[in-house]
Amino acid sequence: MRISCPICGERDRREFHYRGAALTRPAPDAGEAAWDAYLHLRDNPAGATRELWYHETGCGAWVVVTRNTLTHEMPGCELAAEAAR
Amino acid sequence: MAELIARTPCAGLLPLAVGGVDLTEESLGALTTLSPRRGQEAALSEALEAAHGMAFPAPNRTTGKAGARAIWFGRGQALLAGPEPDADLARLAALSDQSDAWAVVRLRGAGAVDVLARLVPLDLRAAAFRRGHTARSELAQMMASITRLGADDFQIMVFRSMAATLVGELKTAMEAVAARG
Amino acid sequence: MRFSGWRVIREGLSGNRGWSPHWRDAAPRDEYDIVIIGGGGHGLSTAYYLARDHGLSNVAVLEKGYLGGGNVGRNTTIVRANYFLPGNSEFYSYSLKLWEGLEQELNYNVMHSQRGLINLFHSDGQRDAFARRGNAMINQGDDAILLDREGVRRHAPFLDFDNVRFPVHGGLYHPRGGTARHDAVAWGYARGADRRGVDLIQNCEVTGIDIGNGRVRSVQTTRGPIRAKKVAIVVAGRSGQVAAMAGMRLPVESHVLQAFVSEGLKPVIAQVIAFGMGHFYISQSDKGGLVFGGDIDMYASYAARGNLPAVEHVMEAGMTLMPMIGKARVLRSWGGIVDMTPDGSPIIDRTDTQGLYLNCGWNYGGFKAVPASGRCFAHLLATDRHHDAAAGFRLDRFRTGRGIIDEEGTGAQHNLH
Amino acid sequence: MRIAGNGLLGEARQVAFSFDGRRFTGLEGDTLASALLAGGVRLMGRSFKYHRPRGVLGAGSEEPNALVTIGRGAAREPNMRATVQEIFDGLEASSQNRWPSLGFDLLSLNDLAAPFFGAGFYYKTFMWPKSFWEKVYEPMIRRAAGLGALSGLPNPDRYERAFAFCDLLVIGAGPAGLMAALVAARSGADVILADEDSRMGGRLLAETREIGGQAGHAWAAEVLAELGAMANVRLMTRTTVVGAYDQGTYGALERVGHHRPRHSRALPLECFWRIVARRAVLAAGALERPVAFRDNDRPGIMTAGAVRAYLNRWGVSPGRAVTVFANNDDGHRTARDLVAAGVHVAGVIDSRHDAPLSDAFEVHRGARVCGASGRRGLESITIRSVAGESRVQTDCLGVSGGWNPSLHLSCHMNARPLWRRDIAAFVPAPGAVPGLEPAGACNGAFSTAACLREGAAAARAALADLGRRPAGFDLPQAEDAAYAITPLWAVPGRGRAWLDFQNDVTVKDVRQAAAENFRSVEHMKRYTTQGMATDQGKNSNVSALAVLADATGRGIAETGTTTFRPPYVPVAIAALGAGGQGKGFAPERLTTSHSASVERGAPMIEAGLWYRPGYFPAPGESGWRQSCDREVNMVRGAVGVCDVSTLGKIDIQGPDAGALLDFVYTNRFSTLKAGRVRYGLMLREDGFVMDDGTTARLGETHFLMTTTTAAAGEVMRHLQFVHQCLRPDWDVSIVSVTEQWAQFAIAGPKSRELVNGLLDTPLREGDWPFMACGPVSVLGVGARLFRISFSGEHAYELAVPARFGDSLFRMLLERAAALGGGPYGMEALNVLRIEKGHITHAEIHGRTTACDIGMAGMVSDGKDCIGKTMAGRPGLVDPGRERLVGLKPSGAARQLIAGAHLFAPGGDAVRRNAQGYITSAAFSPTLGHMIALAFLRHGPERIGETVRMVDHLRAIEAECEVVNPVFFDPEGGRVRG
Repeated sequence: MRISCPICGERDRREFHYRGAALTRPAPDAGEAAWDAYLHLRDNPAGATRELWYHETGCGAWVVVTRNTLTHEMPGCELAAEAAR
Repeated sequence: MAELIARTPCAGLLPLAVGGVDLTEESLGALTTLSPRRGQEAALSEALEAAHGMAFPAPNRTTGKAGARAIWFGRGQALLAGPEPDADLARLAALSDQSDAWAVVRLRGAGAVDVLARLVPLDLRAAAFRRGHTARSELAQMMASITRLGADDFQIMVFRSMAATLVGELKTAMEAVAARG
Repeated sequence: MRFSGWRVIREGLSGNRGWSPHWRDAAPRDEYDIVIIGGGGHGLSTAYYLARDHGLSNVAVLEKGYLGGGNVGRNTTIVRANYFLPGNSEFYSYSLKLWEGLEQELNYNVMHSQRGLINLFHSDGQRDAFARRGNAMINQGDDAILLDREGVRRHAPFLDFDNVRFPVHGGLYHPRGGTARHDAVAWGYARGADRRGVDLIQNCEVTGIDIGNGRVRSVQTTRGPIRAKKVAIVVAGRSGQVAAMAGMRLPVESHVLQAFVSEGLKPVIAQVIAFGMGHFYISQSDKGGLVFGGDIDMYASYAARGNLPAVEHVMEAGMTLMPMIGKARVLRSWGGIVDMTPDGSPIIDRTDTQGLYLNCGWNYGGFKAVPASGRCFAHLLATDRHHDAAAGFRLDRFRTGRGIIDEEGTGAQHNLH
Repeated sequence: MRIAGNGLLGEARQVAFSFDGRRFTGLEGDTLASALLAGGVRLMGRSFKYHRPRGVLGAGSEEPNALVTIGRGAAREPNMRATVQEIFDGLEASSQNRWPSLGFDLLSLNDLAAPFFGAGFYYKTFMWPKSFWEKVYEPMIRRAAGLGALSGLPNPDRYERAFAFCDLLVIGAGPAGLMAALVAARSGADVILADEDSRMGGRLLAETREIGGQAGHAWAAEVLAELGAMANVRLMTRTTVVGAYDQGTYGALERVGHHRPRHSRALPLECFWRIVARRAVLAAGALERPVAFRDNDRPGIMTAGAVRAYLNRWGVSPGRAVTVFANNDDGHRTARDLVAAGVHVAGVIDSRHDAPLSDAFEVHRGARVCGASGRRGLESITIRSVAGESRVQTDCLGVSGGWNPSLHLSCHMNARPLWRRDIAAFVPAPGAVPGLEPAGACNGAFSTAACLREGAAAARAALADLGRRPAGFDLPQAEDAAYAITPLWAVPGRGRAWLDFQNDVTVKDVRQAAAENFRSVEHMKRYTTQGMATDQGKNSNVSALAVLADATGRGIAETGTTTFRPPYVPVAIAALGAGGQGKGFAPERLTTSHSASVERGAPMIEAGLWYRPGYFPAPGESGWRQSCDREVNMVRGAVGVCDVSTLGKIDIQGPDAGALLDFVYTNRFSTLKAGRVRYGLMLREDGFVMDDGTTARLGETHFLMTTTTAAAGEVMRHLQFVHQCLRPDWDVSIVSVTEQWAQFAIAGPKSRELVNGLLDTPLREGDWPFMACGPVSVLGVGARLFRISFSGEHAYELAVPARFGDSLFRMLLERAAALGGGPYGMEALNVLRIEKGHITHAEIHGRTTACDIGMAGMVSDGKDCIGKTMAGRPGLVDPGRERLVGLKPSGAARQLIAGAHLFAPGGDAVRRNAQGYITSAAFSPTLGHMIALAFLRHGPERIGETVRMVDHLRAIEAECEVVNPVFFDPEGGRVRG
């Protein structure tokens, strides 16, 4: 498996650390349901998903990868810092 | 009066020559990571040019030359290798002294690419990874900075504490490449 | 037909022509009391115990592929009761007791082999953690023995004790741990359920769950709609999709876990051995193959196949731990889709929809749970009360923080295991 | 027997080897199988279940029968295919799965009991009495099962792994692969051509067909010479591509050393390649399948294509009177080639009524082989046709049931192959593996011309994808005969007809499985073990499927196939895990004081990837406890030195550095004054404790964070996550500086004296209060000094650039000795911190909250931080949780031990009564008794109560008093003084 880091180009998956679904952190007072959803509940799609990876032994960038969980195709990868803005 | 004695990371481990490949320890001088402050990327590059004669490197590239080189070192970061950083740079970037943090070795000779191909998951083909190119990657599970200095000439950096593992892994690969003839 | 050695001989003498189907191929009826979605180990055992313990046989098991084709048919077959946190302890202990009579119960040789399991530790800190675990096992009434280095050597002299990155300091020995023949477990329960009147329906995929007034009404399938008073979701890696048909989001992420088997070899590893530093576990099957695995690939996936970094890591762990297996060759690898929960422990619970029940979140350890999971889930389905042994597996524990069962201590949030 | 003038080995060197102790001579270029056949050996192995005598079935890696053990001692290799193993001088091969000998095997008694050993018999018996499974049945089964044996000794050989990159990977160097590689290479693409065989050419080496007017093998040699001279081509012989993975990654196994005597230990035996290819062409050819008939497993019965391979490539005829049994035209070529070589062909039996006739040999049209005799070597076959049954004397029967494309790699990403009725075989589904194009026989194109055509076309398609213009080329002329086949899977009749040779699965077994409702192909496979042998069904799956389809009244396409999964051929664990053996499993991290510690005899113990000294034995000390007690007393009484460089150090700089710290720590750091240090607690977002440590403010916008050794990497990742994903607007940089500094704790009443001896400007009384920090000069070297303490003593941590670490450590020890002090190790460090109630990851083990460790007050009210919201969940603030306390023995038993559980006094030590557990325990030389840290329900509310500690494992029980976890100097006078 190879991931196209926006900074380093295509790299082996072994350089990356996986975190999971790319979600927005709720406000501290968003309530129990919002926090439960952020931390625990997952769409867990069989298909396209947006998820966070960390180019740990590469450039150190957190990236948002668009990936298909059925085929492992990865049509997109952007810097998390830019995606978050 | 007593004096503290400096010891290099690979002291007692190198040099090493196997087959046509040499492995030596490099002393690059001062090593300083430069992390530009927000919005100061261009100014930092200019200041770096003015003070040390090289621009801030683009991702996966180096600037400068032997003795004074800026090596791209990860997202938003370069490693100034050689001179002590000009004090002016601190206005534009966070500076961290890393002069003692890295074991730096040089792998040279026909077969150097084959040796690295046993340890590093990088595309090292000449067209993809040219002289002056650099990469942050891993070498046998160790975070590494790898720079191509010539056709069969690479600079490899890993954390100082792993110097012995680095040399051990390279030596094994050098022997295996040499044994194939 | 009752199986026995005499039967095998009698049939052998008459050309093996008298064998009959182990289960019927039932056609779906319009309505059942209980519809179980998922014909894997947990679904089949649930069906079996519904009929056996509660006399409920107006039950259908709907399987989209073939029976036992999911994780029960693709795992490393380890059976153990060496958990230490309340919630898990009593459950796996109960499951192991059911295993210990399973052949006779099912009249099916599932080859449950209590060959012993050794968890190795490699530091004083790990020793203390395993001591806590071992004491918890004995508190629960199970067996555990703390071995020192020499104790481990007596069981497994082939481990590398001398020239290894993480030397073996000792191990926690669980004599009643072992393995079983995975497929036979699914088939044995299928045959048992079938004989008690349960309809096992293969090639029948559920495509929708109909809910009215907060109550489950029926399921839509590729073989037509089926009405049901109660619907049980037992679909492991597919839990997210099936629950979504009922409008639910679950604390579950599906991942791929690879496992490996080597070519057949003469007996060389007697027990099950687990390597604490390297996410590696191994046993040798009765056919002679080394059966082993490691950690999940660490990315969400439904592809049921993995990638090389995870493969290589497993093999490296094997090589550092027991370098005598180097010349064994990996014959086959496979990937299962495992339903990972935030705390690494399962869910057996009701849902907010009346009549809809959930059994999922078995992470990478569902095989050994099959007997107790089915029995406890059947109890919940039949009586609407949690079975004592599985009372901890609540769906709301993440929201409330009460009763989180985080054996690894890596966190009650996803992808920290 | 060797046929003079035949084959491609020419005037090869003679090579001496042995098989089961018998000496043989072969030719360089022989496989063990070809050399043994040349030497007249037909019996080479025994089957798995019935221990039936077996000879070679094929001529490739899919061989199910001729599995042997190579070598001896630790280097011995079980289950090597005689058909792949090349011979070399001194090669020692032996047969396996037989006792006492290959010729006479006692377990062949199983064969007589075969009626009782049918499909799945073991699921139906061996259940009584219950305890007999582990004691009697299973050991018996295990001993009988298995093929070869591991030596039981550590692997003595080197294996390696490597990465390679290319534009186009061509898998297989037969006509299709060669053509694809040639077209792509001439067009300038980087090409890797990988082939399993020791010599490239594929079937061109085994056939007598011509290409472009010259012998096929000569054409191959010409193409290979051209490719070999090109800089953009890498030829990888003896390299099997074993797996297709995501994004164009392929796994490949190269056999580097198996074919030569081992002169150099440095030479790897095998190399496992990770090949990253932008495009790939699968040109893996096809495998011939047998036909099932009674006793079709006799030694001497092999595939017709294998007979041609032995004849045309190795110049060996596997028999003197050869027969052929076919259902297609291809089998007839075997007879023609044999006749041309002067070998007697005793007849061709073709099941088709319209089979072509020949002048050179007798063709039995519309006939079938329905039996074979000759237990240890074929003697005759029985033929059945409309005319009745007849016997033919023959010592070798070549069977051709048609060809199965080697499409396995195309299934590695879950695609199912498609059934093609015209060739009675499965072919790869289009687009099965992204970027992989099948060509030639593996795609169902069986003529040489079609292979060349498809190879060229696949290369052109790949070039177009790569944006390269294909160079011009001419397709050479070659035979383009249609492939005519009428399927025949199994010859009906009495007796056993084998499908899976190695696992002894017969037609009857498959039919019985179907009768027992194992009708799904996966059920049948699992119930009968069909296709689960070392060939993974390459020789038998399609036939077994056809038998199952017939038994269940379905078509083959409807019945479906089982899944092919990696690896294509079995791969040694040592190759996949190369480098992991011994210390290679993980990098070793050494501190700068490592050598000095080792010189002093300190046992070095693993701490994460680091090594740290356990203790420093003094002369006359007999065990760790003695040393540890002395070191603790030394710190409490004088001064001790300990290397703490392994703790993570993270440089955090920028205008928003304070904001970042406030967000990741529960407590506030933005208010910390420059030149001061503060202890911080870090939570995971789920509200449980992640890590702790001190952070120093070095300047207005400059902080230095310290993490625990174990969590350094995790914390770095976490900080980057918080910055990049949650607060990218913050102007802050986060850089690890762990390795820049060698840092030493100097602890004890005489610590200032020791420090002052080294500082260029000594500290004065009142300077550097507790938790102060700043730059200092040590013997002219810029350093950092922190007044912090883990031991509870007046202490400092002195950090110098790592190059001076070794020197400073030695100097500190020398000067400490003069003050009655010295080094201390992890054991003493642990005792010191337990005495002070300081936590480590033994306590913050991932399941504890700030409240549990008595630090609820550290969660600042006035700000948000990671984990704060979820830490407020009801289950995390329940006072009934197990919370941190100290324990000391209060009864007669004085021993406390980590891992023990806690119960109310008098309560049974069972789960329902469990109230907590001990995380850390030690003998305190300071206090003169054992002390422990524990988690206890309602802990802090129970100070003064008595609890019962039970450790079943080590049979230790003690009454303990619940006490404050800070055992020593709870007021902290020493640390401040």
